[in-house]
Amino acid sequence: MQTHQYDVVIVGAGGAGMRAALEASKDARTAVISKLYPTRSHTGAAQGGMAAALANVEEDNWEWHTFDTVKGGDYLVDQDAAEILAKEAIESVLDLEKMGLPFNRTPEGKIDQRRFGGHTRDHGQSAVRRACYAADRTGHMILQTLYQNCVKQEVEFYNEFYVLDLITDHDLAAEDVPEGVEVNATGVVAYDLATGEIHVFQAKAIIFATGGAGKIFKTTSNAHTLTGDGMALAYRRGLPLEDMEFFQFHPTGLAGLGILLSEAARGEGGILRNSDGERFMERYAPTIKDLAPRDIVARSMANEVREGRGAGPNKDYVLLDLTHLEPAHIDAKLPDITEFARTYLGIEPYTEPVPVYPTAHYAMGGVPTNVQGEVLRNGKDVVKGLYAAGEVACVSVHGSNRLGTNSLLDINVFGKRAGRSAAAYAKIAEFRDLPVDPTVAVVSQLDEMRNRPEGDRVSDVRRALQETMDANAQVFRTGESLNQALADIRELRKRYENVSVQDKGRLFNTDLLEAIELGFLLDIAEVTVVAAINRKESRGGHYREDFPDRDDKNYMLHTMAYRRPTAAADQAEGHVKGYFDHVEEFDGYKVVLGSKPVTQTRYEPMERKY
Amino acid sequence: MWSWVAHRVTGVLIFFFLLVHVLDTALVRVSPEAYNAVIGTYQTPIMGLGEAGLVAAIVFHAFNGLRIILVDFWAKGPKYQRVMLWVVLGLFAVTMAGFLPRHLMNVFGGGH
Amino acid sequence: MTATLEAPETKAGAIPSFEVTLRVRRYNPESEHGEESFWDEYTVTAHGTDRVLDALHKIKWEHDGSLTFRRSCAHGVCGSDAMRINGRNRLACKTLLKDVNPDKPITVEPIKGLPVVKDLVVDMEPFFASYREIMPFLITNGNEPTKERIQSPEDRARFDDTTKCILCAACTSSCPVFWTDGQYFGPAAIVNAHRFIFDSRDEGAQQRLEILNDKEGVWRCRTTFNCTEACPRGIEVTKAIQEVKRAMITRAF
Amino acid sequence: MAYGTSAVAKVDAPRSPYVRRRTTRGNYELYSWVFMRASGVVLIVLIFGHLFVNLMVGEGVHAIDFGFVAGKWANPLWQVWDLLMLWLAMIHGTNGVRTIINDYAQKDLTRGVLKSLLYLAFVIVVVLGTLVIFTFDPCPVNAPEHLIASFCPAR
Ligand SMILES: Cc1cc2nc3c(=O)[nH]c(=O)nc-3n(C[C@H](O)[C@H](O)[C@H](O)COP(=O)(O)OP(=O)(O)OC[C@H]3O[C@@H](n4cnc5c(N)ncnc54)[C@H](O)[C@@H]3O)c2cc1C
Ligand code: HEM
Ligand code: SF4
Ligand code: F3S
Ligand code: FES
Repeated sequence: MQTHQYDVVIVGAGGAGMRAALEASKDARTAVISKLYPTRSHTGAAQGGMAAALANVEEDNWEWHTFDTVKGGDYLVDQDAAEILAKEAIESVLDLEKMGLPFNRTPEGKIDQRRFGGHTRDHGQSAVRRACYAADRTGHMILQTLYQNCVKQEVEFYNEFYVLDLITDHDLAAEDVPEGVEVNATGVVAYDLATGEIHVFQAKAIIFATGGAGKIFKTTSNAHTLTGDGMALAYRRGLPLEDMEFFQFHPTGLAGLGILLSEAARGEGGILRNSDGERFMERYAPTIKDLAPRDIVARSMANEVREGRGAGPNKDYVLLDLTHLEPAHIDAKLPDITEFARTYLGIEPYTEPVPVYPTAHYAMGGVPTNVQGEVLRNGKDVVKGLYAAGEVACVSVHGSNRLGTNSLLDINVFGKRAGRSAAAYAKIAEFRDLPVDPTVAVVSQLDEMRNRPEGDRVSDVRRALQETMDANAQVFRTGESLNQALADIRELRKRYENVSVQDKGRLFNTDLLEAIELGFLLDIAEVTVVAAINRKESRGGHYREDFPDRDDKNYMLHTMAYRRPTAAADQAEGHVKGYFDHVEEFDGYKVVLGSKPVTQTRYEPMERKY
Repeated sequence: MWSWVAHRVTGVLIFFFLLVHVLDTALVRVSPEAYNAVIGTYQTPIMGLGEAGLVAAIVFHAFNGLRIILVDFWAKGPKYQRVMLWVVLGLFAVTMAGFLPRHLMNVFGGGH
Repeated sequence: MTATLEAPETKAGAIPSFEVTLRVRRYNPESEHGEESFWDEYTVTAHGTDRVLDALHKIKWEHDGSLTFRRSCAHGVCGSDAMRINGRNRLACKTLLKDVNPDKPITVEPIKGLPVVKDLVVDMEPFFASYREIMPFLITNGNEPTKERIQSPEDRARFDDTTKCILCAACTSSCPVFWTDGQYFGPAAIVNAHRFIFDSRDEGAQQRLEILNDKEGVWRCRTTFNCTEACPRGIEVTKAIQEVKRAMITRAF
Repeated sequence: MAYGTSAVAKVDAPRSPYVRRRTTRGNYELYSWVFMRASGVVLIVLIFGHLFVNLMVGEGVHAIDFGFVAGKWANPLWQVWDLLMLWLAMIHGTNGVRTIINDYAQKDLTRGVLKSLLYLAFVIVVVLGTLVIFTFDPCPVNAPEHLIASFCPAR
C-alpha cells in the first residue's frame, strides 16, 4: 500500500476532470486519477458540438439558450443552474479557443456555429445556429486541448488507476447522520492496474468526474469503460443519486451496434425516413421536424418501428438519409460519422440511407451538486470537501432530457467551477485523519473476488443485466416492464455474489476489474429502475406508457435515491406521501426515495411542443 | 517499407563495391600488369553477372533516390509515392532492358 | 427507399455466423511461461459485422478471462486498442473480421517497439513522453484578445489533418526506424508538433522545430510510409513529417 | 466452439523499458540530410555517365584495360569527373552507412567500433583514390609497350 497526500484529488480525466484540473492546479497541489489514459476518455467520442450563444452567425443570446435548455429538459431543470450554464457558455468556448482548440471558422475567421436539436431563436420560433464545433470531432478536440494544457501546466496524472472507494468520516449507508451534521470527504482508495497495488490518496478536496454509466444498457453509444463508477461509489457511501430514471436515448445510433451518428447529421440537413420513405418527423414535430429534442425523436422512431413502418428485413430500424447532400459538404462537416457507416455497416452515405435506431446515450441524473460543484447529501447539506462535475454529476441543467451540445458545455462550465471551488476550499481546509486502515473494504472485496474458485461468469451476469435493461427500461417503459427489470436485477445481484474471475494474477488484471465494474453497473441499474418505477408520469427521457402525460402537480420534483441500512426510517428528505415515498428492500440495505424541489426562476412550465 | 529496405540494401552494396573498386583502380598506380590482371577477372562471365547485379543495384538506388527526393521536396510527393514507386520499377525495367542484352553480349558473346 | 444488402439484422438466428480462429501472441510473467512469450489459438463463432475486438471479447468473456488487452470506446476514437493484426498495425475495434480473411487464422500481436506488459498491453509511457517533449500546446505571446483569435478557414484547414490524431501509437510502433532502438521521437510526436507548427495562432514553432532538429528527431524518418499506412484516422503522417522537415530547411537556409 | 491452448512457437521475450538517452540537437543531421539529396542528384549524372562510357560504349567491359583508363585520365574533364564522383559517392555512401550503423548498433561500444572502421575506410579510400587520380602517369617508363596508351611517347 502506498499513501499520497494532495490538496485536491480529481477522479476522472475526461473533459470535466481535466477542466477542473486546469483550474485547481493553479492554486493547489493537484493529482488527477484516471482509469484510462486521459486522451482515451469518452469525452473524445463526442461529435457534434458545444452550445454557446456567441451570435457569430446569427442573432442569439444566452436567455434564449436558457429557455431552450429548460424547455428541452421538460421543465425539470434547475433554472438558476441553466442560467449559469448558458451565460458562462460564452466564456468557456472562448477559454477553449484561447487554449488552442481548432474550431471551424466562418469566412470572417470567427468560430463557426451550426444547428442542433432543440436550439431555437426567440423562445422556440425557429432553429438557430448555436453549436460551436470542430468538424464532427468536437469532443475529441476538447479532450485533446484540455490534455495539452494539462501537459503545459504539468498537472500530475495517475493513469490506469481505478478509484474503488471514497473515504468519508461518516458512512451514511451504515449510520444515521441527522441533517445539519458535518460530513467530510477525506480521501479515495485506488487500484493500480499495472501492478495490482493499492494506493490511498488523502486529500482536502476531492472532485468526482468519472463520466456516465451507459453500460447498464446493451445498445449504447458509451464506451466499455463507462460503468458509472463515481455514481456507485457515492451511492455506496449513502450519498443520494438524483434523477436517475432519466436516461437519454439518442435517436441515431447505427442500428444493431449503438455507435453514435451525431445529431449534427440532421443539423446539416439529414432526414429520417421510415420504410415508405416518409419523412415521419413532420407528423410528430411539425415546426422543427428532424431537429426536435432527442427524447421526442427517439420515441417517434421507436413508434414507427412498433407500428410496422420500420425498414430492413426485420423492420426494426429507420433510415437516416443524407443522399441529397453534396458529398463535398458531407466530407467537410461530417467526415467521421460517415466513415463509421462505411466501416461498420459497409454503407456509402453519399448514395444510401443509413440504418439507425435509438441508443442509450447519456445519464441526466447523477451525484447531486449545487452550482459550485459541491456534492449534496440531501436537499441542502453539502459534503465538505466533495465535488462532482460532468456526466457523473447532476446539477440539473439537463432536467429530464439533455439538449444536444449541452453536455460538452456542462463539463466545461461546471468542471471549471468545481475545480475553482475545490482549490479555494483546500486553501482554508486542513487534512483530516483517515481511518486506521482505509483499504480494508477494497482489499477484502478484491481478494474475495479473486479467490472465489468457481462461479458464474462476469460476462453472463452483465449480459443478462444489459438485456433486461434494454428490454424493460428503454425508450418505452411500463410499471410491469420496470418491475420485471427489478426482479431480474435482484436475481442478478444474487448471482453476482457468486461470480468468479479466471485471471488470478496481480499484473494488469482486467478480468478482475471487469468484475468490480459489474458491481457498479448493478447498483446503477437498481437505482435507475427503482426511480423509474416511482415516477408515474412521462417526462423527457422517461416515458411511461401507462402514464403517458406529464404530471406537474405531483412530479415536478427531483428524485433523490438514498441507500440506507435496513433498520433506517422509511422516509427520506423530500418525502411526499403517495408520490415520493417509495422504499425498496434489498438484502442488507434498502433504497429510500425522497425528492428535492426544482428551482424555477423565470420560465413557467408549459406544454412542450415543437 | 520494402522500397526502403531495398534502397538500404543496394546503398550498402554499392558502398562496399565502391571500396573495392577504388582499391582495384588504385592498382593503376602500381603497375599496368597488376591492373589489367584484376580488371581481367571483371571480364569473366561470373563477374559479368555480378556486375550486372551491381548495375541493377545502382539503377534502382538511383531512381528510387530520385523518388525519395520528390517525396521530400514536392508537395504532392507523399500522395503519389506509391505511383512513383511503380514508375521507378518501370524505369528500372526499361533501363535494365536496354543495358542487360548489350552487357551480357559483351560478357558472353564478344568472342575475345 | 429500400434497405440495403448489408443492413445488419438484430434478430438472433437470422444472422449468418462463421467460425474464426485467432492466434494470439501472449506474454504473462506471472504464468508458467514466465518471461517467455507464447502463442495461443482460439476458435470462436462470429457474425457479419463483428470486429476483431468482438472476437477478443468473446475469447475473454467466454473462454479465457486472463487474455488481456486495452479497449474503451469500441469505435475507433479513443486509441486504446492498437495492435498488430496479421502483421499490420490496426485498431481491433475498427477491423472487421470479414476484412482480414477469416478463413485463415488471424494473428494478433502487441504493437512492436514498446515494452510489453502483459499479452497485448504495452507500456505507453515512452510514447507519451515523446509526445510531451514536443510541447503539444498552443504557445502565444502578448495579450489575450477579449474574444476569440481570428483564423481564416484556409488557415484552419492548413493543419486540419493532424488534429485528428488519437495518440493510438499505431504509427510509431509500425515505423522500422522506431523498432531499431526506440530512441526516435516517432511519427506521432511529429504529427502533434505539426498540428501546432502550422497553426496560424501559434508562436512556438521555432522552439518545436529546434526540439525536433535532433539526432532522434525528424531526420531519422526514412520515408518508409508505414506510419501513413497504419494510421487508423487516415492522417497523411509522412506528408506531415515532410512538411516539418521542409520548415526546418527553410529556417536553416 | 473449440478452444485450445497450444504453446506452439516460442517467441522472444519483450524488450525492457527505456528512455531517450539524451538530447542531441543541432543542424548536423539537417545538413547531412540535405547533402544526401544534393549529392544524390549530382551522382546520378556522374555515375550514369561513368557507367555508360565504361560499359556501354564500344565493347563494354572488354574494352577496359590500363590503356583505356590512361586514355580517359589524360583528359582533365574525366579527371575532374572521376574525382568528384569519388568524393561525392564516398561521402554519400559513408554517411548512409553511418545512419545504418546508428539504427542497428544498439550498444555504444559496437557502434563506436563500427563507425571507427567506417571512417577509417573512408579516409583510406578517399586519400588513395585522390592520389591515384592526381599522380597518375599514363605512360609509366618501364611498362611493356603493348599495355600502355597509344599516345605515349614510348610507343
Ligand atoms: C458518442 C457520444 C457523442 C456525444 N456527443 C456530444 C456532443 O456532440 N455534444 C455534447 O455536448 N455532448 C455529447 N456527448 C456527451 C458528452 O460527450 C459526455 O457527457 C461528456 O463528455 C462526459 O464527460 P465527463 O468528463 O463527465 O466524462 P468522461 O469523458 O467519460 O470521463 C470519465 C473519466 O473518468 C475516469 N474514470 C471513470 N471511472 C473511474 C474510476 N473508477 N477510477 C478512476 N477513474 C475513473 C475515466 O478514466 C475517464 O477519464 C456525447 C457522448 C457520446 C457517448
Ligand atoms: C546514383 C545516384 C544516387 C542517388 C540519387 C542516391 C540517393 C540517395 C538518397 C536520396 C538517399 C537518402 C535516403 C534516405 O534518407 O532515406 C540515399 C541513401 C544512401 N545512399 Fe545513395 N544515392 C546514389 C548513389 C549512391 C552511391 C554511389 C552509394 C554508395 C557509395 C550510395 C549509398 C547510399 C547509402 C548507404 C544510403 C543510406 C541508406 C539508408 O540510410 O537507408 N548511394 N541515397
Ligand atoms: S498519427 Fe494516426 S496512428 Fe499515429 S498516433 Fe495519431 S492517430 Fe494513431
Ligand atoms: S514509418 Fe517511420 S520512417 Fe518515417 S515515414 Fe513513417 S516515420
Ligand atoms: S477501443 Fe477505442 S479506439 Fe478501439
